[in-house]
Amino acid sequence: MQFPILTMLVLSPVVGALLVAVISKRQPDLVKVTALLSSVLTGGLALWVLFAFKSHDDGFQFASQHQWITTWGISWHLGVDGISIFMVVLTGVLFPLVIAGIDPHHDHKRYLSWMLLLEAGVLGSFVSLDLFLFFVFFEIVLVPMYFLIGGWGYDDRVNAATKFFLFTMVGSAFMLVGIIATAVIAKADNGHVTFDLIKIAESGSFGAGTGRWLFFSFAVAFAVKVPLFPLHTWLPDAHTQAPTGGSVILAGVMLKLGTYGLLRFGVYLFPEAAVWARPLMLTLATIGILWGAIAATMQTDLKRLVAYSSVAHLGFIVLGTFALTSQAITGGVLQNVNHGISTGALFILVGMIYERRHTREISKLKGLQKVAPVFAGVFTLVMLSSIGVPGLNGFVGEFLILIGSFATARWWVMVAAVGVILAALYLLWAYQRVFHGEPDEDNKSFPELKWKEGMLLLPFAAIIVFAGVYPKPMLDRIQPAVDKLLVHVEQHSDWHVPTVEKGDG
Amino acid sequence: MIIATVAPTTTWYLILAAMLFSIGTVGVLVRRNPLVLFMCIELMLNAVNLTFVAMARKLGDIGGQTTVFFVLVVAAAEVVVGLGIIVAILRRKPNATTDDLAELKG
Amino acid sequence: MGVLAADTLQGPSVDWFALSPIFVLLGGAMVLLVAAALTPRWPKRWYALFTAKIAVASVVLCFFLWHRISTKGPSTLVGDALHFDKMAIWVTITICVAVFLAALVTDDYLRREGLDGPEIYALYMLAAIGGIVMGSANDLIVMFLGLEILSIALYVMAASHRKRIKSQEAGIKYFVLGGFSSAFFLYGVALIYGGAGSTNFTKILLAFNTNVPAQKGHDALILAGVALLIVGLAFKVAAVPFHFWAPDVYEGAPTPVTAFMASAAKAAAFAAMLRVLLEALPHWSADYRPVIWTLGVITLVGGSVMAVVQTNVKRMLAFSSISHAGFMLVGVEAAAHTAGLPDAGDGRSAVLLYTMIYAVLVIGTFGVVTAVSRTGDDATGLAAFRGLGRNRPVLAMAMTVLLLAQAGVPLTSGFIAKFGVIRAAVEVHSYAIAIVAMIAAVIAAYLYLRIMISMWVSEPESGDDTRERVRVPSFLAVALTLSVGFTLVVGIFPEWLIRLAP
Amino acid sequence: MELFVFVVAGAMVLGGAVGVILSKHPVHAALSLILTLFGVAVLFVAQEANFLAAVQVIVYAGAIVVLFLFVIMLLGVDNSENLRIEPFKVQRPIAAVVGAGLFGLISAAAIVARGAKTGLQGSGLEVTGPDGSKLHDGNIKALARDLFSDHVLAFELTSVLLVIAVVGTVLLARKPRKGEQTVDTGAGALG
Amino acid sequence: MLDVVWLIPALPLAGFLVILLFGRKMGDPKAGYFATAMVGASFVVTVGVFLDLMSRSAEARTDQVKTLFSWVTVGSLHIDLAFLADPLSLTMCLFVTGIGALIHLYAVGYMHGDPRFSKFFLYLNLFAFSMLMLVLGSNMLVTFLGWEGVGTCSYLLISFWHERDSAATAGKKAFITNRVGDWGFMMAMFFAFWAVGSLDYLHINEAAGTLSTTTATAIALFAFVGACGKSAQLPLYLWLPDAMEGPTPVSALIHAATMVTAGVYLMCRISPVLNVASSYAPTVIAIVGAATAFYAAMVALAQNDIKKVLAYSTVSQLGYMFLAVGSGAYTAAIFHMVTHAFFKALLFLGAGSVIHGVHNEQDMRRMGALRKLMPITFGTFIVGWLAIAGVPPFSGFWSKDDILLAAWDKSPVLWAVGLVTALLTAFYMTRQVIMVFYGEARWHDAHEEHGAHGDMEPHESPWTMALPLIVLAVLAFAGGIINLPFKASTERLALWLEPVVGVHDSTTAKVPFALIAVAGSLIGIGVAFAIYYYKRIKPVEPKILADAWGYDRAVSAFMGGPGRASFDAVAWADANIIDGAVKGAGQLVQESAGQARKVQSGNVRNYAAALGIGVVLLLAWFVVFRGML
Repeated sequence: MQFPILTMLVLSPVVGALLVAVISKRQPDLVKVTALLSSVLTGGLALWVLFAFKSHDDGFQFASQHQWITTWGISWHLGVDGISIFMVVLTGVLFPLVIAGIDPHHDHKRYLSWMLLLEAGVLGSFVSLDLFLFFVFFEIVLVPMYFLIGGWGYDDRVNAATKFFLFTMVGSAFMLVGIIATAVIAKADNGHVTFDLIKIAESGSFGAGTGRWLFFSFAVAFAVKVPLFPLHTWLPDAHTQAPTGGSVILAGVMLKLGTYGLLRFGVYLFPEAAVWARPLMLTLATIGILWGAIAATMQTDLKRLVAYSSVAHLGFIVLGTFALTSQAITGGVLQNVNHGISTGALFILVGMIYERRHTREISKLKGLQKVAPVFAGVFTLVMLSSIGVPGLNGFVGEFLILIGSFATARWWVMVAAVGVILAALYLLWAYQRVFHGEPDEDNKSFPELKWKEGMLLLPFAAIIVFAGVYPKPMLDRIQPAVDKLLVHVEQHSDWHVPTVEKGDG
Repeated sequence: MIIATVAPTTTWYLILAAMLFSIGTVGVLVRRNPLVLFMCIELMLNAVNLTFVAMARKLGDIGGQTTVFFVLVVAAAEVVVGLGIIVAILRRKPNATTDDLAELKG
Repeated sequence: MGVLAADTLQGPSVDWFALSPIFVLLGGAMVLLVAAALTPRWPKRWYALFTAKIAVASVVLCFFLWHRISTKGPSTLVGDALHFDKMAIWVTITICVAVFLAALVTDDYLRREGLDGPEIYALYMLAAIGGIVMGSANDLIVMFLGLEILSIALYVMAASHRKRIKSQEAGIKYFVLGGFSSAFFLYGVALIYGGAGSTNFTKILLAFNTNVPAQKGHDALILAGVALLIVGLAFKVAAVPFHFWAPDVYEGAPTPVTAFMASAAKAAAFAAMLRVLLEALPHWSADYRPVIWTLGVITLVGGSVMAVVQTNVKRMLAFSSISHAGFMLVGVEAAAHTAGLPDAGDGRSAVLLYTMIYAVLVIGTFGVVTAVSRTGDDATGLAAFRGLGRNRPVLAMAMTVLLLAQAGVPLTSGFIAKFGVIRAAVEVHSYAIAIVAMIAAVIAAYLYLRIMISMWVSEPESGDDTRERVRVPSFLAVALTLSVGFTLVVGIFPEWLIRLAP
Repeated sequence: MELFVFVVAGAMVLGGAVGVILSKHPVHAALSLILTLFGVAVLFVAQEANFLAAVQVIVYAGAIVVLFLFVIMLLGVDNSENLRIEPFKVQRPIAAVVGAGLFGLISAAAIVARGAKTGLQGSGLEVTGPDGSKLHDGNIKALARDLFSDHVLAFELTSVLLVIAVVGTVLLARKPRKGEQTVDTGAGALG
Repeated sequence: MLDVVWLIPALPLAGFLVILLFGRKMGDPKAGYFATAMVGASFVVTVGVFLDLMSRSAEARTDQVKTLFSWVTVGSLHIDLAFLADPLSLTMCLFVTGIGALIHLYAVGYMHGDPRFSKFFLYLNLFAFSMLMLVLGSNMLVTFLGWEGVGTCSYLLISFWHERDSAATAGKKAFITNRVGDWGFMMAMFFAFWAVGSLDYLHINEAAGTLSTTTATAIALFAFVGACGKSAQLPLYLWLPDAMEGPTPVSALIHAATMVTAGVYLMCRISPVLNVASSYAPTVIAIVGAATAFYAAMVALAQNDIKKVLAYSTVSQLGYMFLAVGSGAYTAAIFHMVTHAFFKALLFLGAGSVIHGVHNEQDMRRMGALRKLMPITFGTFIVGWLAIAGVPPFSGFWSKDDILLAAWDKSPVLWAVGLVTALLTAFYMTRQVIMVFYGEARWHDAHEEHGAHGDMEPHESPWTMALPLIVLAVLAFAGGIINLPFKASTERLALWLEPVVGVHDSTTAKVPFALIAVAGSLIGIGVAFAIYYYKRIKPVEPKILADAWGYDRAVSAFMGGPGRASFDAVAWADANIIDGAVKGAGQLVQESAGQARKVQSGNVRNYAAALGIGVVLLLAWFVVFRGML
């Protein structure tokens, strides 16, 4: 039997969390080392999966399927393909960095336990190939994140955490009903109830009306998670109040559950409905891009600003997803990773500013570049990546999304691309207010980037540059799965992915 | 003579029982003395008993009458326990009405 | 008119073994009462231990009975008065588990409160008999008696904390409203008896299988009876608008009793509801289904919404219990779609699964509340939970798991329960109520979050450190361990339980 | 003849019932209750339930109402209740609506369904002699037969009920031991 | 040599990386010399590649694509990181690396003593790399990489002295305004990919003939929007005058010689597409170019900041180039781009030398009479002046003449505008020369005002600054020889570029127009002398010109007023309407719960009443609705 690497991947953080929970509070170092080892092990497994992953293979790899709740047609079915592989890797990489590099300041034991459980949940979501299993993981991640925000966040953390939890749960409420309905209705095609994603998607033939309703129920949940305009207002609160580690994970991987879900469950399961819902989703995505950017511009809290920027960035990903062309979707999948890296790094940097100055108010910060040039340099790099300057990672995804979407969603693209201008506006303006100018009394003693902090940021910077210069290895692995998905969409709907005619005559 | 010719049918009894039951219900809603309140519940149970007996006759089935036995026992047990609770309360709060027992609310 | 011969009476045959769980409980109660009356005060914990053992014995017997039903098929007992089927055994097990856990939770509580004695334990066992009878009844009169046994025992227990006037207030409120509603139930029985000619489910079904009232309105008495039966049962399960007693009684009653009430009584009442609606009255399912639907919706919404503004944890959990009742009603509604059909659908087993899971869950939750309420059983405000995460992390963690389960978070039994009923509802295309249920679950989640916040996040306030320290006595610890363990095991490996659910 | 009995007994029943809910004094209410119970007993007789009529009088009038009166005397809660005052304005209108509604709806059901038949055959209200003759204790025998055959389980269950009643009263009536403080501060110090 | 074309951008990139890692260790001035050496080496390689290409036949010069690796490849979209070495790109490379190296050298002197000396060269090398990527890119995306890269470097360098708020603001403004243009560039790319299926210039230009007119027009005009941003044309020129906040070598390199010409380069690069576009497309470009040229020249008349004059002059000259592009005279545009690079870099460096000499004073009203004190600067500046004024035989004359000729072919009106602009150019440059180098020394007062200490006498710059001035002066003087219009064989640039941009046939007689142009220039110079030197005429410098017609202020006012208000409105709506709805839902639950709570009064009779109502409702449903109706 094949080594169940994905199962190991999901379970190793769980084991780590349990170990951490069991170790005595009086041995804080042991706690930390255990947590770190567990997350590094997980990260190692994730990288192993990446290296063993066969590029140009469009199917699910490392698939493993075990009986779970047979009575209800539910199985423990895991697998990765090009769409999920990099999310798995990103998760595997981000967590050790966050665990090693960001200090929660108190109750390390509990913090680390939650962190590891969160990792398991997120990984589980990305590798699940069973609707029920996916829902389990999708929903379970709320709990650790809730406690991380509630327990280690800032002043208004309780409200923010509650809002986060409930808001997301409302979405899930629809999805759960949708999932069950999908399985039940697909019974007619399968002969028996199954929650297996692939079986349902390949055999399920939903009537147009039914499929649209089901799609809607899924889309609501994912739209909240993404978050898509106008369901985004939990995000700024959650981000602002979350501890740095929480924010990094939230922006880095958790929001991606939404975009990933739209692709994997929305488009794959209900191609006809996805095509039908295109105008709506594209419009919301486009509004989100502009709305998020404009709202970001006017924020006075640096972290809130970054949070709103996520709304805008994820709008691009949704735009790409529903443009339904190879480039756009591939770009969207890639952008999931890129956004995770750059926004994650931005949150780390903002967290460092808060550590030093105990404020995130832009108006209270000034002239940091003069006193901390290296810090400012790193910030600049990350910022440029977030703005989408070519040569850095943020650009490739955004470009692919836009160029891919242009063929099928021209007018939306023309408007959405304005978001690129606005991205420069809000980030540069904030940068100017925070880093430029002559530092005032409070900011004069702003400490320079520390060695350890630098080590934390180094991997981010490396990925930012590498993925910007040479994204090909990633694209090669993503694209086959995306193309397969598109073929699936074409087979199950009247969608036709436009091919470029040489010269439009 | 009307009296001689018209025999009350089961329906009459049912309506009488319904009326008794309703009066009992109204009593529960308007009386504040817990003892009287219990009495009203007894009225309701009696209405049920009347219904059972009327039905038993109509159906020619002894089961309805048997049931009345059980209702009697239940009523007795209820009254015993109920009075026990009332005694316990009234010992601590003499002359309390049901309106006075409203500490648990919201 | 039937004429009976006056020969010697031939009583119905009694399958003693099939009734053994009831007899064990009854015998246990009698032994406890008599022995305790005749002997000096028993050593600490013996009463609880005895009760727990009785409950376990009952459960063990149930396993044998289950096996018997699996091999020989279901039957009825004592002159068609009781069902002997898997559902009956399931309910018996659920209630005995509730007795077992409640006894463990009660043990230290009674000593803490200076109320120690055998009576409460005896009442648990006797009430359990009532619950079991309700769940296995094949006759409305038997069901009514079961209901009364359970209810009267609960009235007494609710009022049993002699030192708390709140407890007595709870007792009298429960009693008055309970008496009121059982009068309605009984009236319903009478009307159905009048309309159908019998109180026996089998016969009722038979009566209308052969002679369906053809003329419009001829079944009016039965319909009125159904209405009143539903009132009685809805009262027992605390469905809106028959729920008003629940928060007051849950708050006032001694906490372990509340736990028992929320678990055993709810399980019994739902089992009874399923029996009545599905086995006796399937012909009227089109009539009562909209009612169950409406009750379900307003119960879900009402329970969740009203919980939001509470500050007393026991009250919160009371409203949450109302909301859970709404969920179970969703399952009942689903079951009603297939009432009387050969393919019974999943509604019934979903509800039964829910009752079992919820019973364990809620006793665990109230078990924690018992510990936190401290001497006097009055520290049940949210504030009493402040700092629990710091001072008693394991207890707080247990409470967290239980609350998450109540909220329906995956990998806990609560999720499986909710999934089951929602699935059943979706299978019969009751999408609207399924969505309402899920939204209500979100609203209800808010209150669980509030408790968790209190435990983990809220800073202790001045005076908090002078509070009595929360103790977790060993029996309570065992109960909580079992409860949390069950919650997680079923949450992660639910297959076996789902398979068992009849 | 039956009509006459019905009217008189019905008047007793209803008069007593109205008396229960309208008497200011609980003792008067209890006495009115006795009137109702007697009326019901009479109606039982009219409905061929002779034995039940006797039991009704003995158990209800003889035991239950006496118990009520006993408690009233014991606790001295015999102060009259001012029925003119109703603290909740909507309570009485609701009571009226509920009462009228209940009555109206159930009566309507009874009237509409008056012609309905059931497919079941009753077992008869009286046991006849071997020759089909009417026995003087036919009704009692029939009751007994039913009680110990079809309803034997229910009958046994009543014993459980009575045990509970006994245990319950023991538990409730037990006085707090010396030195025990009652916790009445409903404020809930930590609530 | 062609195979090592990748070395051209790689060398500055290597310089960037080395300085990034070791810059602080190298310090002042080693880092500067190192950076200069890298760009210089790049120049050498460029020359090598250039000679290699020269040696090939004309047909073989246009398709030399050297691929490094596949960059962004998804489905039908193949984008390689590849370089296109053709006459156009190499022409650009030559002057980018050549002038770049000179300016690097100059900066070693200019930036001496700055605390962030090495960082300056870090950015400068990065800029050189980006600019070369822009120029050499074989497809629009690589160009875009460079395009954004130079924009970023421009941002970093303008706000190099970021402690100064104005510098920081100017940097931000440059970046954001450029981004507006980038939007156009992206749209052009998208259209191109959509229509052609490729972003490679070779493919696009090859397929140009098959494009529909609409598509071609869209590509051309969107690209022009991008060009407007980068090359500071109306209405996006706003950022360039502000960009003078950066150190002067930056102004010379980025905002005069190289980066700002990228727009012109782009338009030439896709000239085949422009050729098949609707006829209004080039007309629009020509009009915008002419308008910008004229408008900026007007504004330059009244500027007192030595660098602002040159900045507006740059805008104006870029307008000239677009006039040429719009007129179809791509060679003329490139020609002027090259000569402009020579003389404008020279002028900026001269201005920098002056600023350096007078201790960071930029106001010309506080200069004067510097010709004796700064002879080299003066001498070279004069060359630059005559070149830009269009006095033969200085380089500017030849290139400007080419453009005017092409403009005449397009439309006499455009020609007239160009001519007037030439006159104005001559005028304001003369004004500048007089104010800086002639007249009385006004810098004494200035220094006294500043409470200066010690010897504040203006001084000549060190050799590192002087040498580039001299080299550039030679180029500015003689640069015209690359494309002399006497006969076909002397039009070397046109011949060289013909395979790429085609040839602009003109039958118009050249000489009369040349004479008119020269006359215009001389009139401008003469009038300026009359006003500023001889003071015969009172100078007319309306405020509105100094204020650039109030355009910048109007835009700022719009941004700060309605623009900001609308942004605020969105933020408000987000917090109050969208989040308000969320909060409202929460409150609704809370409030309805509060209401429901009142029913839960604690009174058992109320409960019974509620129960009773429930009973009646249920009964009514069953009996009335199900039983009777």
